[in-house]
Amino acid sequence: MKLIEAIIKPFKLDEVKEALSQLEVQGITVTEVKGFGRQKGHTELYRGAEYVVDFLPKLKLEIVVADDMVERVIETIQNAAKTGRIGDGKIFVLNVSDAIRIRTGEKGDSAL
Amino acid sequence: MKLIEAIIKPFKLDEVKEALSQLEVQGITVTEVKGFGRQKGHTELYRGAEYVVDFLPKLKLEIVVADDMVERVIETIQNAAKTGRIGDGKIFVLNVSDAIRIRTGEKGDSAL
Amino acid sequence: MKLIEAIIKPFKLDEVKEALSQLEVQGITVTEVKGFGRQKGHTELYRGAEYVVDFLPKLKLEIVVADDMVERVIETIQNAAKTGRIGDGKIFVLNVSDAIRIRTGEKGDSAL
Amino acid sequence: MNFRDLAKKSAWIGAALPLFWAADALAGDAAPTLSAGDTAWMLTSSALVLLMTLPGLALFYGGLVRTKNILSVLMQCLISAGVMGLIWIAVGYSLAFSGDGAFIGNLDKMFLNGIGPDTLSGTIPEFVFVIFQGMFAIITPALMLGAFAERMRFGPYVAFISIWLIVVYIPLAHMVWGGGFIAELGAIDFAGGLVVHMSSGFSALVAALYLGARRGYGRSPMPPHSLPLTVIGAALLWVGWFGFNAGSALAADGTAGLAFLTTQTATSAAVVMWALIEKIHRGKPTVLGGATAAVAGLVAITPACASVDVLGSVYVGIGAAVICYFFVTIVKNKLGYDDSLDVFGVHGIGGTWGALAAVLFIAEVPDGMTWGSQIFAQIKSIGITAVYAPLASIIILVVLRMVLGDLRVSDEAEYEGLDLAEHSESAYSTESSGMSASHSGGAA
Amino acid sequence: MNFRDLAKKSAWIGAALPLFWAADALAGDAAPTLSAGDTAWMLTSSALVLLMTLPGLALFYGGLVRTKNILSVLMQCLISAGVMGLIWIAVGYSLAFSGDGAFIGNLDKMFLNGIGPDTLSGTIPEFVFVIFQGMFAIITPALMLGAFAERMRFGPYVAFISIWLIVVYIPLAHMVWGGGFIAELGAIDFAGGLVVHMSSGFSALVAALYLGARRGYGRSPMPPHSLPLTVIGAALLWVGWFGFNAGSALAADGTAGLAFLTTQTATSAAVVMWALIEKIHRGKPTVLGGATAAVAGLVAITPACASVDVLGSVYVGIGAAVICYFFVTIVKNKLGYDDSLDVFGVHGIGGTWGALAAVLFIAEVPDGMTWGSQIFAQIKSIGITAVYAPLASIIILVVLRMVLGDLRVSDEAEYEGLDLAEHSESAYSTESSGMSASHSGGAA
Amino acid sequence: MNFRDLAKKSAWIGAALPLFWAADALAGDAAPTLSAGDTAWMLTSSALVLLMTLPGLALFYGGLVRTKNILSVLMQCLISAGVMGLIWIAVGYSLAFSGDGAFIGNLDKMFLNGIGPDTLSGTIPEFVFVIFQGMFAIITPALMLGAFAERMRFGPYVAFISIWLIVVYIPLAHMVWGGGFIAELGAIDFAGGLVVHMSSGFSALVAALYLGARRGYGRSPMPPHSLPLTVIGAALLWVGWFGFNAGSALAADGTAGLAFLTTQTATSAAVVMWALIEKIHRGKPTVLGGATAAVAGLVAITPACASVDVLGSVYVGIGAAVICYFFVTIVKNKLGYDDSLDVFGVHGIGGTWGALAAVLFIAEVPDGMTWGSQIFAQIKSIGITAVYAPLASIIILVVLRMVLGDLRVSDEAEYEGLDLAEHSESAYSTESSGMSASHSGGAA
Ligand SMILES: Nc1ncnc2c1ncn2[C@@H]1O[C@H](COP(=O)(O)OP(=O)(O)O)[C@@H](O)[C@H]1O
Ligand SMILES: Nc1ncnc2c1ncn2[C@@H]1O[C@H](COP(=O)(O)OP(=O)(O)O)[C@@H](O)[C@H]1O
Ligand SMILES: Nc1ncnc2c1ncn2[C@@H]1O[C@H](COP(=O)(O)OP(=O)(O)O)[C@@H](O)[C@H]1O
Repeated sequence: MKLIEAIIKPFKLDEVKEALSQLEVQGITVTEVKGFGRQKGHTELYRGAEYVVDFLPKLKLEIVVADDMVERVIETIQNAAKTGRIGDGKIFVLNVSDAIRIRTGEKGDSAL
Repeated sequence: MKLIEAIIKPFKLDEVKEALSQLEVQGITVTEVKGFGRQKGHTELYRGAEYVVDFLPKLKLEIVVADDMVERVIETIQNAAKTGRIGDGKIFVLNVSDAIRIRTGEKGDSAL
Repeated sequence: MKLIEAIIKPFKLDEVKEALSQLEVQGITVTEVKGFGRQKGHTELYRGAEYVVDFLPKLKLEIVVADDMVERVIETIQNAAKTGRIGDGKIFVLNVSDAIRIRTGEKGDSAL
Repeated sequence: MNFRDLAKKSAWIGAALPLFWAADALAGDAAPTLSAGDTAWMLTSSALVLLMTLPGLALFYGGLVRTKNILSVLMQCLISAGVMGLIWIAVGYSLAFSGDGAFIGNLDKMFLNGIGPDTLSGTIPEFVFVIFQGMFAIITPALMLGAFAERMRFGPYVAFISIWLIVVYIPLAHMVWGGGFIAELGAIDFAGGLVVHMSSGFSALVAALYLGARRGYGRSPMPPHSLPLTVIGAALLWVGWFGFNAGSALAADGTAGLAFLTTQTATSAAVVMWALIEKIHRGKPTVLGGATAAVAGLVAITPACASVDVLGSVYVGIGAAVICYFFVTIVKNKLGYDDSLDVFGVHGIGGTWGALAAVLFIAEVPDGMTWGSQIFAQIKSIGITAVYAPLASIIILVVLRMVLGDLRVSDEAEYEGLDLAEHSESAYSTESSGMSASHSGGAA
Repeated sequence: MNFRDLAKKSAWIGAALPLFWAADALAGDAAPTLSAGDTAWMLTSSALVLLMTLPGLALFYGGLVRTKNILSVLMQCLISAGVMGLIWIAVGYSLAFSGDGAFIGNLDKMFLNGIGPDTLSGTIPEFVFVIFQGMFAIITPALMLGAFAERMRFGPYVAFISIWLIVVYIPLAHMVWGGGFIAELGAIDFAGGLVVHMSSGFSALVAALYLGARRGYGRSPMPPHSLPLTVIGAALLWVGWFGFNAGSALAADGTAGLAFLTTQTATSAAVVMWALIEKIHRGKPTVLGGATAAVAGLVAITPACASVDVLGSVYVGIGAAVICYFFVTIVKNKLGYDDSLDVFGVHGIGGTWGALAAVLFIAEVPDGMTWGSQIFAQIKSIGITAVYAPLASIIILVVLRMVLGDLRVSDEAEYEGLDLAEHSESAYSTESSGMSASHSGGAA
Repeated sequence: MNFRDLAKKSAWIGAALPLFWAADALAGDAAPTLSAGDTAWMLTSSALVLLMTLPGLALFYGGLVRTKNILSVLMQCLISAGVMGLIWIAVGYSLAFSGDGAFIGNLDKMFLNGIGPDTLSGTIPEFVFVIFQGMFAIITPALMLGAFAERMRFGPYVAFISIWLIVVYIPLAHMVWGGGFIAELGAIDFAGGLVVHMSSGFSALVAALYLGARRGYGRSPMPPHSLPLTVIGAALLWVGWFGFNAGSALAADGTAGLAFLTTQTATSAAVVMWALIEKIHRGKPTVLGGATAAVAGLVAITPACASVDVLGSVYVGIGAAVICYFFVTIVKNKLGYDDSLDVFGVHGIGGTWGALAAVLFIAEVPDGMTWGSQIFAQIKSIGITAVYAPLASIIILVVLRMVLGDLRVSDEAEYEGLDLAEHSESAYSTESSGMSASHSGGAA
């Protein structure tokens, strides 16, 4: 099992979710985050004081899938989230040693 | 050391925290997230337009514990967070290769 | 590649970001979280009812770096985020098996 | 209309200025003519009293509930302005202010029959009097919603306040202000301690008890989701209340000036006193305390604002802070009932205190009364209100329960929140709300 | 000024009270003197009409847009109060209310030339009349911004509303209220169904069409980011509208009382009716529906508030709910245009309905008119407005497009949000905003 | 009371309309009688001035601070309405408006001794004059809190504004409006450029300096946590200010009309000018700029609103934008002091400019004065205020420091936020707040 953590541009959420649904991904957990990266931020003005804002709003998607799904999920996210412009985000893959469904106590792949 | 990531229904936070305290878990980090899964969403209305909301508010708990605690923590969360209805959430277990306490620089299990 | 997850006091964000920039860390993802730990909470009053608030506002930083950077990044965060008072936070290190840059499809260290 | 006794009793000095035209008119003297000045003030006052409900009360209550229930509170206020507004012109005004019955008026002025732009009520157009009183009929039932907030179904709520207006509010308004039975007793209730605050406060209590506590009440905290909204609401209630109290003089004169001034000073005193109590009792004064104190002070001075002098008004405010603080922090917790937003503790208790204080600190006892007889009149009218309003309310609720089924939302709906369950809306939405345009609904 | 015909037509009863001084004055009788009562009400009304724009309309619209665009809405309202305020005193008032032209006035009163503190307009200082009308000139152009919200550049917006004020609003105000051509037709438009709501609603529609839909419209949901703000806005619009409508009597008299009352009852009726429709059509009444209904009811009663009686006003409100609901939920979705916040559906359509209803339910046909001829006058004036306003607007927009370039923000700016792109600000900021003080800007 | 000189000097035309009764009264002619129209306007104005503080100023300032401090700002406004309200009726009114002293009045009217509902002050009940002036006494000290926001302890704040009211505000009010020394100089200060804005602005500056800058000031950004709240606040200030300025005519007449009109036009001009400056200087007009400009324009026109004509008011507004922009963006950053919300830059500087501009652009020099002598009177009175207010303030602060200890919260409290540290409350709470009901507090 892997945890796929994808950081994407917020307005891409719908498309990514749509694409993943077709893969029969059963669950996604989404967090509002702020991202700092190569994409340059902007300047804000408050009564003549100028602030540089380096952190931009992003969404972080966490998806735990069985190992055999990993490649397809990554590819799908990449296609759906891509605009080709800087700041499109990253996908990180982490190993998950166990998963449990709280409702039933099921473990492993069947908990997803 | 393991990172236990639990996605639960928001109103269960208090109970879970209570139960974990009795296990002498020393720390919890909580994030407000939106979850998409088997639990079906609802419909919202805005001036006659109907939207389907698939993402439901959930809380994500992150708890890093020594290996020997893992089983007990999982069990405790599962018991406390369970309502038996769909959408109760998941628990994922990830491996943590190191932990550092910022204040003291302690490392490993003693940093928790 | 490692995922460094640092939980810090919110007002330290600027300093940590500054310090990491000098290390040429290319990206950071920040989440507003609530933390429960040794640092004691406070009491709130609402029309004479007293509530104990155990969860305190923290920021969670996620930084994925190549293995050779890990030590320096940890050290830098620790120095910048440290106040010496309880509640300064933790740093957890997790293994990342892969990274992909959505915009280009680059993989591995070059995706960071 | 029989304002005569009211006029004699409510004014600070023997020769009641504000309503003396009424006496004149009854005595067959020169008919009063339109006063543009009085009309200007009464138009303004009417707008101010609506401001109290929308957005004043809506925000005051809306900030205090949890995020998932704020819209239900706003909607309950909005619909009160809708439904009560219609009932008032259909039958309400007539039943309250037309006819000489001891308990209720008649239907001669249904749909404002016989009233035109040039019909006067005293020195103002009767239309203006109708709408000023109509704004009272809008806010009073809405005051109650705080007691059963976060759990009552919308439909039954609408039914409840509609029937309550007719069965509880209108008779009381007639008895006190329309020349009925309580007016005959000689009780002083200048702007509505009995009619507005006691009636709604005591009724709200029985409704809260009948509906039962919110799930988790007493175990899980239910802190206000937005104190800034609550403070905006309290501030707009404060501003609007000048229309409520000083507007009740029905003229722009010295009585209005007195009522305006005492309203301000009582509220100031309540805010200061509450902060002091909190400082002593809890170590720190709170903002929610300040906002609550302001409302408690305003409630308490309502019946008393034209019968006490400025020093008296300060005592009224101090008393309101002490008594209401004691109720909402000690008594409620002791008794354990779930009056969600303290409607009983603030309006019921504060209104009772105000009705008493109107005479306790009276500046000048009206002709034909002694201080003792006046106090006695107050106690009698307080007793009548404190019995009649809750009794009638519980009967309405029981009947509604039989006709409409559960008055309360299901447990799931309560957990999910009334905004979604009853109105299919969320108060706040962000880009991660994860909505998608549905097929049936189309674009928007 | 030629208020005579207006007066005759707008009052509920034959002998028009509110403006009879105008007739007197023209007839050469005793000059009217200052009425402090009328002046008090008109000062208050002027403040209330500003309250409608700031913060009323700003919040009503601001809550409905997405988080990233709320400041752009607030700024567009603020700047209207700035620029329109200046144009009004420079030339606007004079062009609208000085001179006898059929279509437009003259420049005799540029910069209020010749008016001093003791110049009267009827029974009030002319300064007060100037500012009361000026507040109308501030809100009317701002009403339009809802139609093209979330996509228009700030500079072109300012240019558009400035020219629109002079080319569309002022001629219409002159024609209807300044004694011009539509007044001669005998059309009834007491507080501005034609001049304010139809003119802005129809113009807004063409602007929305000309600018095109928001990116993603119809595919991605664009739910309101804060319904509580929208409800506060609607509530303050409601309260302020009493100044708008009852203030249009220009006196504190029976006509003002009538206008105040009908404004309230029509709005109550619209709120109740809309909730019923939603209940039947969708299963649940919504808060956004309630707020929209309130505005629709207020719009519809605006032209009619002094010509119908209280029962008539209820019909006006019910009709507004039915017709506007149908437009904003069915027709708009069918046709697929992106009138972001339903300016056309509420103001354009609601204003048209109101202008018709002002005579459909008229209490008393003015002297010299029959019901039929009066209806015919309404239809003609509706037709003129419905053609003139959008036609002039599209010409202005096309010319501006040629002179100023794209009226719309870039796609990137639209995605990023107008707050950042056009104003370099974010509405809400938290500790994780990750700002750093820049070198150039220094501290703050 | 000696309004005579004031009247002569503040009115636009020689024969001062608004207060001519005062002259009459002094001349021994027929005693003035109650004017319901004037009273109606003054009651309304009093409510409007409270609206400026609650919720106007509270929100304007509250939106500008960081999330963790908003409640402390709201509470500081609430408590001002409480404590100042009480001090005003106890001794304030009497010291300001009773007696002929050059610097301060007497205590004859302590607790409004001797005033009843039928006591008149000119054409309005004296009670109404008392409360109208009382609302000024509530807002003026609260204006200062913006300068030391986010760091002052609550207790010392209350002590400071209480003493400040008596030592600074009341003497100035007496000197300028109560017939004292500055009135004798002949200075024009119609609605309070000296008494209200300079006094608070200059005092606020020394308080900010004495307390020191916020931790991290100049290094960490401290952006407004909610600009929408700030805009609501600015909008309500704007609306309420009509009561402040036009209400200062103490009548519903031509002077009130003039003051209302110039208030609007100066503010419009300031908003437009500020946006232009920002566009040129920074490339984009901001919403915070718009809101700040509105307040700056309102401040500047306050002393001048009845002495300039409409064109003059436009210059006043333009000047306010230019000068205040320069102060809050350039001078403050250069000098590096931490006047958190720019009380000095807006009220201190804007008030000074307004007091000068009242004569620079004067429409008609009062009898017995030349333009030069009038300018000289202004400069003298500006100088007196600019020296007296800050001097007295610093003495009060030093003494308080000795008596009460640190006036500032601890570093930990400043970091944690004043809401928690001083009031044990959080402004906003969500389900992940992680509260639990404590044993001691019980349910709620
Ligand atoms: N090394 C990293 N660790 C964690 N998050 C990162 C890292 N690099 C980038 N991110 C996240 O990805 C987002 C996009 O990265 P950025 O460098 O701006 O553009 P791109 O993905 O096109 O290279 C950032 O805003 C940040 O949230
Ligand atoms: N594969 C997954 N990866 C990440 N998060 C998941 C996954 N499956 C479920 N979740 C999270 O768990 C929540 C509950 O899952 P759901 O399928 O609705 O019910 P249940 O847990 O009862 O099976 C979801 O809302 C989502 O946040
Ligand atoms: N075992 C843990 N797992 C996850 N998060 C933790 C853990 N322990 C602490 N934290 C996080 O770190 C924060 C600081 O921890 P705390 O115990 O208060 O102080 P310190 O870091 O000084 O020991 C907590 O608020 C919590 O967010």
